[in-house]
Amino acid sequence: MENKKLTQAQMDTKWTELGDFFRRKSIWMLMYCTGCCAIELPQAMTSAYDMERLGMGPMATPRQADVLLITGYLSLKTLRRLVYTYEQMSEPKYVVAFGPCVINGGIYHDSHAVLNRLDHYLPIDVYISGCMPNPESVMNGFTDLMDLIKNKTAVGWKNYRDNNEWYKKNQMDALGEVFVHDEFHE
Amino acid sequence: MFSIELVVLSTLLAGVLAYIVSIKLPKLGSYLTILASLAVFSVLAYFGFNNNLDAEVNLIPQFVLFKTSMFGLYFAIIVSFIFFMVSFFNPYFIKDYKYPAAYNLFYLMALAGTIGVFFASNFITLFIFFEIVVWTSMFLIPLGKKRKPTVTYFVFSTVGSFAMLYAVMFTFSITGSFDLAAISVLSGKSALLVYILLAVAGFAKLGAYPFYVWLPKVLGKSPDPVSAVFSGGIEKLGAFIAFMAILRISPASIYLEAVGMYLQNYVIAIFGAITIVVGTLQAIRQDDAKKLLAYSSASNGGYILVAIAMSSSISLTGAMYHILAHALASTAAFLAIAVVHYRTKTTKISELGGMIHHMPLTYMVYLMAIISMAGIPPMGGFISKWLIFQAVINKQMIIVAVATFFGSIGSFLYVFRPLAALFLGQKLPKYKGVKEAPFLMMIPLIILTLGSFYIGVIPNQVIDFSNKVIAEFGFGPLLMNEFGIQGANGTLSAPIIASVFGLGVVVIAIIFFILPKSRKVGLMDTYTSGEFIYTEELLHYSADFYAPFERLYPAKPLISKVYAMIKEKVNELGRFFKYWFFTNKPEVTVLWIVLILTLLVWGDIL
Amino acid sequence: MNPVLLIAIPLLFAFLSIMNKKFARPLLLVALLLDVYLVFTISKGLYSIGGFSQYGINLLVDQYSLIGLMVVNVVFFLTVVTNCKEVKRLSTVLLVALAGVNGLLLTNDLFNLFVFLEIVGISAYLITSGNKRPLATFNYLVQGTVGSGLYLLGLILLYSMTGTLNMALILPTIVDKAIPLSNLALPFMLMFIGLGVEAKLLPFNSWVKGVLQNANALTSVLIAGVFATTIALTFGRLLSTVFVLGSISNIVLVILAVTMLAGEVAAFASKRIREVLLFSAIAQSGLIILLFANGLVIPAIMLIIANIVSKYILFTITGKMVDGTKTDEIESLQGVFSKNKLVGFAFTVASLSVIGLPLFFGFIVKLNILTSLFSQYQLFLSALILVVSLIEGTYFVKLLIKLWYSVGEVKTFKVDALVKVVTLIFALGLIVFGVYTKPLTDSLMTVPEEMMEAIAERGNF
Amino acid sequence: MMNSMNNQALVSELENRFSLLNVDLVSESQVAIDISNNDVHTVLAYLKSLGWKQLSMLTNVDWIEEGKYQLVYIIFNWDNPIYIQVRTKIERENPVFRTVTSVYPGAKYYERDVHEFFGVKFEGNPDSEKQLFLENWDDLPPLRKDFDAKAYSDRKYAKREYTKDFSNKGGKK
Amino acid sequence: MSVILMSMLIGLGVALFGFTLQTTIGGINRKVVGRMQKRYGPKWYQEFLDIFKALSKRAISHGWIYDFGVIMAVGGITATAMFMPITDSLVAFAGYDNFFIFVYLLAVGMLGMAMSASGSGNPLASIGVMRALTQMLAYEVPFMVVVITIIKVSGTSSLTGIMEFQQANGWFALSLPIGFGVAFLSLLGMLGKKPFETYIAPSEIASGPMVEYGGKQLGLLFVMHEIATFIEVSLFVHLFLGGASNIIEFLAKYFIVYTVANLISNLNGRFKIDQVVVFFYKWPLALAVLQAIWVLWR
Repeated sequence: MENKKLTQAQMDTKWTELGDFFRRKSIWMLMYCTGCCAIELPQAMTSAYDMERLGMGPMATPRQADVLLITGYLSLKTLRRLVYTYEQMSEPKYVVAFGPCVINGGIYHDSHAVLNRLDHYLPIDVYISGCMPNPESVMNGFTDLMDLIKNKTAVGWKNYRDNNEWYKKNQMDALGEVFVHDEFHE
Repeated sequence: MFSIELVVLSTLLAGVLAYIVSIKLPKLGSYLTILASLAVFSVLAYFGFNNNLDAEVNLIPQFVLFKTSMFGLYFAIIVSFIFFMVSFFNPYFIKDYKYPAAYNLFYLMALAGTIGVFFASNFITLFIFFEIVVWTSMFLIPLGKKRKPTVTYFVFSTVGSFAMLYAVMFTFSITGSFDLAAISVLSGKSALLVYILLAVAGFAKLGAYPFYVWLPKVLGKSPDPVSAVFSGGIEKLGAFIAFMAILRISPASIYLEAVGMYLQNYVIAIFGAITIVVGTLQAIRQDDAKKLLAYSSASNGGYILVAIAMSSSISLTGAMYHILAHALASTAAFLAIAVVHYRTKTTKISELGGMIHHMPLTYMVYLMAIISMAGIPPMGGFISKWLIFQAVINKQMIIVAVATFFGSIGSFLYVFRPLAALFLGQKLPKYKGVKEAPFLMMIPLIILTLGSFYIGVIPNQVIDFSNKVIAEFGFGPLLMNEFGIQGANGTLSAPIIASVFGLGVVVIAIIFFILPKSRKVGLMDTYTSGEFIYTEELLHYSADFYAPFERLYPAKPLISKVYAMIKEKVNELGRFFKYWFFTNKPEVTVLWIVLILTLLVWGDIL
Repeated sequence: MNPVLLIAIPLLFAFLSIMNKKFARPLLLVALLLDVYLVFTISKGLYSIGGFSQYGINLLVDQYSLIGLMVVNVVFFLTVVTNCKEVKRLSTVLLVALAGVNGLLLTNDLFNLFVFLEIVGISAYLITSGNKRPLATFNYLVQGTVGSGLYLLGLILLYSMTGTLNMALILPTIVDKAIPLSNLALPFMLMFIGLGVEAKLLPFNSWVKGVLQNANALTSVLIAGVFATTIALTFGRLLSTVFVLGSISNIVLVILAVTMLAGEVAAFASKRIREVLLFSAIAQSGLIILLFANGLVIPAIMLIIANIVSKYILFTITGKMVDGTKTDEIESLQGVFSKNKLVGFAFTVASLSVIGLPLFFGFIVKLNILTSLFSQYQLFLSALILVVSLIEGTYFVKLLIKLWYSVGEVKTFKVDALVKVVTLIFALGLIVFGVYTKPLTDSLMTVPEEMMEAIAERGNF
Repeated sequence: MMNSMNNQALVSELENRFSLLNVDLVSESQVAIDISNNDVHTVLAYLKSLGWKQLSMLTNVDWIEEGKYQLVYIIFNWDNPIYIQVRTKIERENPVFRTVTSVYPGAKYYERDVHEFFGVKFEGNPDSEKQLFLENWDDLPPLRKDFDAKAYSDRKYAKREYTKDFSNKGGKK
Repeated sequence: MSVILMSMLIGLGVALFGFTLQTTIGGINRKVVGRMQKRYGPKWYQEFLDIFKALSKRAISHGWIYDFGVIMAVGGITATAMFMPITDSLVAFAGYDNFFIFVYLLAVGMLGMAMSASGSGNPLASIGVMRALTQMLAYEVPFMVVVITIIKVSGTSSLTGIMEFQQANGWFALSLPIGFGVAFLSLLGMLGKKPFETYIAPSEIASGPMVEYGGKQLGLLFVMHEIATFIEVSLFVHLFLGGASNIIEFLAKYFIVYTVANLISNLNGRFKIDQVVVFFYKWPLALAVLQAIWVLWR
């Protein structure tokens, strides 16, 4: 080993690799159930499937959480709150999307209130299929997320950070204004 | 050789000079008060320590006799130091007083009075200077927001001083002398009466249970420097008299072997305990920061009383130490609140918020002050509270112990309320232009903080001084090896605790700064469970801070209703006499004359 | 110089002033000046006029009456000087009053005392008629005459028992004839009540409120200051040298204690400044007579001096204030001192001295009273005095705070320079005497012996 | 009070009092009556005095073929558990109706809701024009039959393009 | 001076030992609770993973007081842990391990966290801090009364002294049963376990003071929580279960006490804050005072 001292970049990668090991083993999900698929999460926590043995547990606030679960259809108003919460989460953060409604609007594709493509507005790392995916598929989704973290491809938050303007533009097109000012939020 | 009489006279002279000067330019007058109090403090400290303060009196015409004692010197140095520290604030507050010249005069006269009290050699001198302090400090109060508290203060202080006068005269009628040692000659019933009366005097001045009602009113409404001087300095007169009453008089009474104390000392301890509990409960619910600190000084007065009542060398050192620590801490806290008042014109906690962003230095001073007040290790308050706990446990006084623990934990609650609601929290837009405290105000704040930090880490010097003081009352010194203080059932080494605390903080700070830097984020960008909130007031929690706890006990203590009723009774009696005896009808007089004569005739005489 | 001039000159000038009204006031001033000069030159001793040693008019001048004369004449002169305008109409009456006052202080004959009492009473009625309250003056007239009538009755009874009217002889004859105390009770009680009306003791002082409530500066100072002091001094002389309060002492003590308490408590409950001051005056006089009744002469005299000085300051300033602002409600007088600080300073010093705070003369007086009371083991009485002065302190502080600090708009009143100077001198006097009272205490030391010595000589002159 | 009165009695009671266009006994605990526009307020006030204190629901049905809106007031009586639907038909083009807040103050928000989703204007209810649920909505009121939600969705929200066509176009194999 | 430095190092070792001990036992307890709910429960080192994961994330900061408060809190708590005796022989500062140091240095930790939580500007944090302080007022006084009895009976307030006393004449748990019960309740309050978990209440105030912490601040506060739990439980062990003469005995007692507390907490709901205050000032305080009077004044 000619230059014993590692360059700064190498040091950083060392840190991130070590970090990834821990981030993979203990993932905290944000208790924010945006849609109907959220009903499947309690089963994943109870004794049959026991999400805790994967190191996963619910956390109350976005600051503390690592993964944001978007469970089910995503209405216009919920997306505004979601973008605000997503930006409050501490890096590196991941998004897991449940069900078809997130992919192409699902059964609500023709509704005036539901968005058809979530990855246009927020970076998604893992999709879990099934209109209300059963707990096994939920657990599979989480293990997929762990693998993604392991081979460092769960980089949704980096994309969001790098091409932020594209995401912001899309959000403005769909929502009009993300931080809404009206009679109830003067 | 510097005579005490010279100190007292020169302070009075400085007062008159300040009056004359500040008729034209008040600011210069207040600078004069700074110089005068500096002079007094430095003279007392310098000459006092190498004890060549002489006490013979040749200028003051009559009655007044001084004597130097370590006991008096200890109090004099503390109080003059507090006056000196607070006087830095005078120039800034002088312009919104109605009579600035009178303020400077009375400020220095109060100082002279307190010095006189501490060095008095007989009771008449003590009473003269005690009364001077009463009426000069009384005239300082109405310069603030309200006039009414002045009368309350006068009534309670005069009750105290008249009780003392009666005791003094009573001892004179028995022993024939006014000397301070005369009261220890008494015995039996008369000793008990003098003991009670002097205790009443101490209670009234210290703000203990039955007579604490004036403290929040006066300290809440009087101008800020005055309330700081009251809580830091003038309250210590009560401690001085309580010391004399409890330690010098030994009335015949039953000895309770369960608590190892005489009955009357135990009663004083119980009153002290009640003061602690009532003071803490009331302080927790106050919305005005100054009233809160007033109740806290009442509760700390309770601590001092409990410590004196136990009268063992540990508890007395604890009392002396607590007087010093409380004086420094509560004056620093009051002055910090004075800075906030000076900048934002209000001390209501519910209206303020986010002061740390405007005045971080004042925040740090207030933080150090409340650490000392709550009795947390690196600061002075911890050692005095530790000593008092050692004594309480040693005497196995359960009820008083419950009250002291409740007080020390409760003090943590009420000192934290202004810190969280007034200094921290959201940065309210209405205080946008508020700046840090001006430089001259910063000096005393920093000195006071360093002072309480110093006595917290290295207690040796203070304990040596208080050992000398206790020796005067005939108590053995507190044992000190070079690190630890030998308590009743354990040793405490302040420097080790402070250094270990420092080490812990340094280790964690290193870890903190190794880890990646965190991203700066504004205060409004917080978790609001998804809701969009744009106004700071909505996100600032400061109004009724301990609401769930306050619901458990009544707002107005019973005792203040009793006093209101007494006042009403006196008024009624007055109206009764005016109605019956001062009418315009002459026949009433004739009726009374006839009545008295018939009484005479009907009597056994004829 | 013979002390009888003190009485003769004012009477002479009174008759002269009746002849031509124009010279009345200058005559008054001259008479006052002469009297003040005379007071400082007369020598002590017993003087009888016209050789009737047993029955005629005889005057006694000793340390006690000297001090009384000095104080009363000086204050009388200053009152007249400071209220020149109002004096114009009353100068003859004032001359007569001056004669009566000097007579009361000097006389050694009981009947003579009654005569001077009547003179002073009549001039007092005339003076109070000035403040346009006819009913109050009438009330004062009725009670005054009833009082002096009772005094006369008591005098006659005493004369029938002892056979002499000479004050110095009464006590020795009582001792010689060993008259039983029980039948002495009635005359002394009657005389006590007679003087009690003038000395404003509780049950007999319903006239005080009417008279002093709307008196201007002159009348209030005269009634509450000069006349009250004279009556107190004569009452004191009687109580210490003549009266033998055997069995009636507890009735007397009760009356005096109740007076003190009632005065203070009534002042506490009243809302107008003049009312506060008059009730406090009643309480003070109650205290003075109480001290005399207990035989404490020196504290009583010191209290009288302190009282007359502070009453002078308080009543003059209040009179000027009420004339200036046309109201005496304390609420509407708020902050009145902020405009004229000097007068305010004098008023504050006077009230602080009345309360008895250190650095002022009142404190030395209170200290003296308490030490002497305690040396007599009067525990309950001193407790009462302390409670009473606590109440007194409260309402004075409440008054001061209101007068210095205003909430609403502030009324102003003009005070001419002379009044300011005089009140200021008196205020400074209070402070100086408060700090350095040696000269005063020395002059008072000899008073009790001299009084007793007059009796011891069995009046042989 | 006439409680525990079954729906037949209630209907007959209403019939002889008001001119009911049509009556529909939906079930044991539900009655529907149709009345003309101008006596809606009197009927509602009368029924309220009878005990139907609660306005459970105010909604609107869009009969696009007839070109009519049908306002439905569903009221409920806690003592006599019968739901009454008071229906009335109003014009579909610029629909306007008087507010019933004088009878049922709770109708304030229902009218606002109906206005937002159907465009019905309610005179006398000052803030019925304000936005309630939809945040800055810029199109036709969405629940009107002639509003094409799919077109709106395609226009506003990005759709996911699929290269292969998975729809089986009318069941062809 | 070298002795002081040596004992400082031992102290740091004790603090580190305390942290690792409590984190492992915490992990084991999560497994035990899992087993209780008929599920596997996380790995035993899950707590370590959580803490290091939190330390590795990139945090946000609301200003200097937000960071300074965290440093002061964790520093204070580690300082307290440095004084804690493990067994009667293994103690960093022999003779200076006074009971009151623990009570008051714990207060420093509480003050640091409270300060930085209020400094974060979130009202939920301030409410959480208010509840934590009120609860401290509730559980502290009965605990202190019981401890007085112990100090008075054993004659010394240093923990090693109390340990020797108990080894000599029987555990206080047996000789002062009422005190033992009251102290256990206060322990639950101190640990913030379920019946008295008013200030971390996730459903009501979104984990109270911890609402604005993420990344390294959150990790450090977890470290603080672990060390504080270590102090409180070992304090309880030393005061009531006769301390330990060797490490194994200490570990066994520590594990039992913590597990029992944890199991109890997993069966309970959550009190409202004024219920907690009323609860502690009714029976526990009365019993503690009665016992004190009975033992001391007899």
